[in-house]
Amino acid sequence: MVLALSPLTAAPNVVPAAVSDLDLWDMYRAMLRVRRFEELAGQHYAAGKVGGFLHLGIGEEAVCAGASSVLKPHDHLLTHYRDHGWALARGLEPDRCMAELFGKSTGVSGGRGGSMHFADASKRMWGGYAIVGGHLTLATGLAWAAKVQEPGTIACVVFGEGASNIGEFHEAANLAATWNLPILFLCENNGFGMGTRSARAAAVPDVARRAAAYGMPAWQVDGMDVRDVVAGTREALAFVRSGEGPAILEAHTYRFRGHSMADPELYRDKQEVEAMRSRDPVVNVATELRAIDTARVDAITAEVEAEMQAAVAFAEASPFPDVSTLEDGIVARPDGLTRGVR
Amino acid sequence: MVLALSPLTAAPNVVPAAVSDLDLWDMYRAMLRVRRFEELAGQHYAAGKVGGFLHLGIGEEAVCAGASSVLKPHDHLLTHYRDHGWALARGLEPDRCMAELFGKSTGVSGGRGGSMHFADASKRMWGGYAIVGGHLTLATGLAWAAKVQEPGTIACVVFGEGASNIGEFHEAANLAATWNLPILFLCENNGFGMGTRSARAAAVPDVARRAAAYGMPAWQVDGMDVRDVVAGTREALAFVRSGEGPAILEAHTYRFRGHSMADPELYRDKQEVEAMRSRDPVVNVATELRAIDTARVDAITAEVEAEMQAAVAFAEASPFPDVSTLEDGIVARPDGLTRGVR
Amino acid sequence: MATLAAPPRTTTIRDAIRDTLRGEMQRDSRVVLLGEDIGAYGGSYAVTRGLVDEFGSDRVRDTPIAESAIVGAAVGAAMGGLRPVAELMTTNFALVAIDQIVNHAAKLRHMFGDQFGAPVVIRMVNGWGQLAATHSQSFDAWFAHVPGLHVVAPSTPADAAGLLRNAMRGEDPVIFIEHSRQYSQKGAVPDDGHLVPFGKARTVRSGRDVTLVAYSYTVPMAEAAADRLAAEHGIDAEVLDLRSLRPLDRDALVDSVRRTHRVVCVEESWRSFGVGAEVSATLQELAFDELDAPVQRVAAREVPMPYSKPLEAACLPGIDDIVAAVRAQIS
Amino acid sequence: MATLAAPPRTTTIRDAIRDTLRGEMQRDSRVVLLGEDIGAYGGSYAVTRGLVDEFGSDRVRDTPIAESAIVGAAVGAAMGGLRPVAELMTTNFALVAIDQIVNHAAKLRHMFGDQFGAPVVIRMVNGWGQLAATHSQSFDAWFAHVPGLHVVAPSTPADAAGLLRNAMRGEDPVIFIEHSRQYSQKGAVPDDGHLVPFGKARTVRSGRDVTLVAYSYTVPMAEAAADRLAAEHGIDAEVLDLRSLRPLDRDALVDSVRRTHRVVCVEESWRSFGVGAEVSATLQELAFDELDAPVQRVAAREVPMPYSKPLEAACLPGIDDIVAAVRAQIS
Ligand SMILES: Cc1ncc(C[n+]2csc(CCOP(=O)(O)OP(=O)(O)O)c2C)c(N)n1
Ligand SMILES: Cc1ncc(C[n+]2csc(CCOP(=O)(O)OP(=O)(O)O)c2C)c(N)n1
Ligand SMILES: [Mg+2]
Ligand SMILES: [Mg+2]
Repeated sequence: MVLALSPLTAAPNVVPAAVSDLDLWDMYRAMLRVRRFEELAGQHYAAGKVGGFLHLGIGEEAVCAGASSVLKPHDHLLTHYRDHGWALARGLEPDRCMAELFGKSTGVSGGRGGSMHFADASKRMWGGYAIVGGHLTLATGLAWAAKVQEPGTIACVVFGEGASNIGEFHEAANLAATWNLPILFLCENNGFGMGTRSARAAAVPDVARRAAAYGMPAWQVDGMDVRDVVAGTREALAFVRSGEGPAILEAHTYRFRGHSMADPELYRDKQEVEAMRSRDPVVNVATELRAIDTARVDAITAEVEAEMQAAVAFAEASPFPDVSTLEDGIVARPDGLTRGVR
Repeated sequence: MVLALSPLTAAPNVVPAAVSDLDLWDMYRAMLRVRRFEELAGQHYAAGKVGGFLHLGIGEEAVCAGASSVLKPHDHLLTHYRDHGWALARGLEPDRCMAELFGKSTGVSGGRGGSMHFADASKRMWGGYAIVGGHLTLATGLAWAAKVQEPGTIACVVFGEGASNIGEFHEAANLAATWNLPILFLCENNGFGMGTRSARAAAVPDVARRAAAYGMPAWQVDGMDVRDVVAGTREALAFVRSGEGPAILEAHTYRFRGHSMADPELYRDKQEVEAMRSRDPVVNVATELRAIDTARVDAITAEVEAEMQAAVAFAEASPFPDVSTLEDGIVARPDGLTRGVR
Repeated sequence: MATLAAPPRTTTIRDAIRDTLRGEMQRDSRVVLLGEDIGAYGGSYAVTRGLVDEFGSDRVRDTPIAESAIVGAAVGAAMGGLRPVAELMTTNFALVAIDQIVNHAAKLRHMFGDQFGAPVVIRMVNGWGQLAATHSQSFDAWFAHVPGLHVVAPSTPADAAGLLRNAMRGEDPVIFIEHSRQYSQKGAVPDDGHLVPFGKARTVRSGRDVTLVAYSYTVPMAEAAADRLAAEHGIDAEVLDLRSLRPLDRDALVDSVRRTHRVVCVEESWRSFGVGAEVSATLQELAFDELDAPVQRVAAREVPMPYSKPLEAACLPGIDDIVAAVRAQIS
Repeated sequence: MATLAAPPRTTTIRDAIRDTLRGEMQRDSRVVLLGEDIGAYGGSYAVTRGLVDEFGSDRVRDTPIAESAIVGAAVGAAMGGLRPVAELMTTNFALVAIDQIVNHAAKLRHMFGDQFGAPVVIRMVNGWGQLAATHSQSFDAWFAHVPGLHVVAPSTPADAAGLLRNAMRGEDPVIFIEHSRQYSQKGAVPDDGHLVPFGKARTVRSGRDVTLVAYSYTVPMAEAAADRLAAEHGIDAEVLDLRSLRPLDRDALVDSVRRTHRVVCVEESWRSFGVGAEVSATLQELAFDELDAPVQRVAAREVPMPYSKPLEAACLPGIDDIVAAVRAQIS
């Protein structure tokens, strides 16, 4: 069920989710790729191959898979640190993503970024960012550049509901609305910021309901249902792309794992998580598709498995960055001149 | 006309402004004191006696005079840098306020603060602050302390509509609403942040309309009409004092002078200012009262004049702080121990 | 007549901090804690674990992700009579709150003519561990630049307890710097009244040949380097733990250099415009004729910290670097 | 064959900056300006006055009061292909945007493996004048601590033009520090192509007895002090204008001290952990044996700047202080 909220009053309307043309097989593959990538990442974290902070989005795959299928390749994309799914759905190679997790020189960010900082500028995936809220204003800048230089291109910025409470959200939303920028604020509302339930951190926990403070429309979707995500993204993006200004899309979702690998999960019951597992977006689509063609499900599953195992092998086989390169690429040139100038 | 906005939908209701018990004579005196203090401050700025940034609130006196009359002495008050009126209405001595402007040791802040930083902790006027928005979260802290230690006391924080666009406003409003703090966010909406008209800086220029994003109620009043201000403040404060949570009170007002003494006012027509002068809150009340008792108006006017001239004389006669005290009062003690401990 | 002090307990820095918070909360009902996930979650580094059960969620307050509001609310609450201790999870997030720290907390007392102050403790965690560029920083030298702040950084459980208690009982804002890799370090902690006043360095070990100036996580590094220098090179190094960066114990620095005539300063942030620069400048101002060799700085390479393990290791100062700096100085 | 350069014009720093902005905007349609009140109001210090009429409000954009968004949007726009110049009105307000500067602008290039950078110029104004504690600060040493940033501060119209042009044509974030009390200072400005690459100090005047290290507003102070030293005390002072704090021209510092053997560094911020500390540490690291006296720092008193005129004057470093520091060193 997609709810559309008026820019003036935040009053919701139910919008029919018209996605009859959606290829659910594609969606299954897209979601499964993310799921398996992350499960393997988690295993290799436990094995000491992956370090630092690792934030898995397991349970939330319908959001990145569904929304990304609606974005155009020329659209700008930025996400928070929970970025693996968005990177893969954007078309970043699993090999180079896994290599990034392993800290290898073949990684998407040359091993400099790690899990939280996947980027591929050639695909206009401008990166995952780890200061909560910080990338929201960067997105306004990208949207501004797009508006000036390439009408029709929009910026999509992904963040958690927890990030909507920091000042940066307010400044970004207000700037985008005042300047009428083509930007989709896409909120993955998984109900928690680390261990804090959204209602304990926000007086109005539904981020979509805050859009009216900026005169923006908003759409709310069930983020555990890829059809809903696609339907809502289509509506919201159509609005943004038309040049009428920014919008908020809020997907209610749930993470099955801890906030990061270090999370003791003292703040929620195991039962709550178990209950939510009945809504697993990957499992449920698989079940639905198996009823149509089991062999095809198995084939996709096997292909994805092979692809992800190959990514691990690639990451393992890749070299670490050479320590002599440590100080490369901090600034283009210390004297500030453009590269290549003498 | 007072508009009350619902915390859920921001839908406005007209509330009857029931202030039949208001003593307009008191209000006239209160507003005139502020007006004359500031006019004299401006003159002495031109004469080089007052330095730095001087922000006059001439035209906006109904807001501080009206709202302050509803506050209780035990309530906490913080304001932005346009603080003279609030300080005087709070009961700070004009002598010591003028001395502060002159940078004298007898000033309310010992000459350390100047125009932007009048404070008197004994009167719970916690100061004027000059980083736009910065004091809004301080106010949440004071409200929190009040809630814990002295139920019935509230915090009132005064800011401009321009400040509502900075992140700090969002963080303060959300924290106050989430923690259900007794705080009145009092916005002096004078239509400009420096030279920027509010609609060019905010997608939703009416700050009251943003209260719904925090589940707060809001009241909107005509800030050029002291009756309206009093009526709205009573409504809003009754809500806040009842412990139901924070609220926004937005007073639409206008400043007749430049943003500060340095403002060339390139951004607005002289005619616009002249037209607004017909709504001068001090002149209009004076006219109304003259119809009742001219002699009494004259008497008050003369008393206020004498009081303010005495303030200037006091400021002139006071000594500058001794340079030997420069490093006093930065921290209580360098070793961090409490004062008086040996 | 001497009072009988309770025998010191052995505990970790984490527990020393928690015990001090608990003790002060029991002693003074005005003490409140606030920060992200310090309650139900137990604190990112488990420092506050259990306190919410003991004192309730009114005194141990989870906040929204809004560091500026955390510090601002803490400062305002301090003005209003509470004694807040704010946790910023990591120092990196202090950047979004730094206006509240520098333009508000540090200013109030002086700017308003010493009418009131902001007795607030702002705890923040330095550290690293493949956390990449935005999560591996420290800004110790920045805070130490600002009048109106106290800046302290313990390296032992005893100092963690004593400095924190001093901070919580004081009248002004304190930046209390912890280190994520040091929480489990153990040591003896004196009884509950133990106070460590700010501005006094601690001589960790005495030596004749060179002074290693360190603080926070670099203190155990300096100690290890001193061991190596003694065992492998016959060099007798003194180790000085600054403990407090503002005020800085200039007397202790000068005293030590009068004896050793050589100094190596060890810090974890970028080398230029860091803590070592101030130590170096101070020493040559106050003890120019005592220095037999230039003060050496051992610090991080000037790179946004990379994620990849070998790169990160190359970025950070290590025991080898300290040993090499000392040997370069002495040979 | 030498090309004929246009003869230098005499202009103020304010006009030099405005002319450079205008010239680059004419040359490159990707250049955009943003900031509070830079359009209709004309800029707080009138630097951008008139540009909105010339280039329209799409290229000269007034913003809400939201410095973090100003810097964030500028950085994002730079990623997206524009060439933004952001104005922060005063350095004090950089504190609410410092996370965007340090954790975003400075990090992007390296953190994402050198795929893209943030070619953005962030103009901010230091200064004072009875503006009190929160409006009289500079944080030059802070910015200079951060890898990934260029930090420059001109003291003449020629350098203002040349450094700004270099900044606007470069590929990385530049902190461009102006000074409110220097806008009307006049000087010759070379033609429109004039570039001043970062990292090169400028010898303002040569001397034999002592080097005065300065930058921004302290350069004219140092020049005045050098005049006095020559006239009244027969001391021949060299004046070095750093111009760039990151990168710092360490070679020029060493070169100069090799000739003069004495250094006084003049800066306007608080003394501890400031720019002078780095200058001092650098010199004793790289030219220990050349120093005949400790490097002296002349800086502000460590006080939140008071409003009252005599107190403010006592806080700030002055020409007298420079003269006294030199004389103390030489006697
Ligand atoms: C400014 C800042 N404060 C705190 C943190 C620590 N932190 C990292 S993720 C996170 C929770 C974010 O929650 P949300 O935005 O809902 O995203 P989710 O993790 O649920 O996907 C916190 C508090 C941070 N990275 N940056
Ligand atoms: C963080 C910050 N940014 C910018 C400024 C400069 N400044 C001072 S007052 C002001 C305008 C504020 O407008 P508003 O909040 O509407 O209050 P008004 O002056 O109209 O009363 C600005 C931009 C500042 N002091 N602090
Ligand atoms: Mg979340
Ligand atoms: Mg205004």
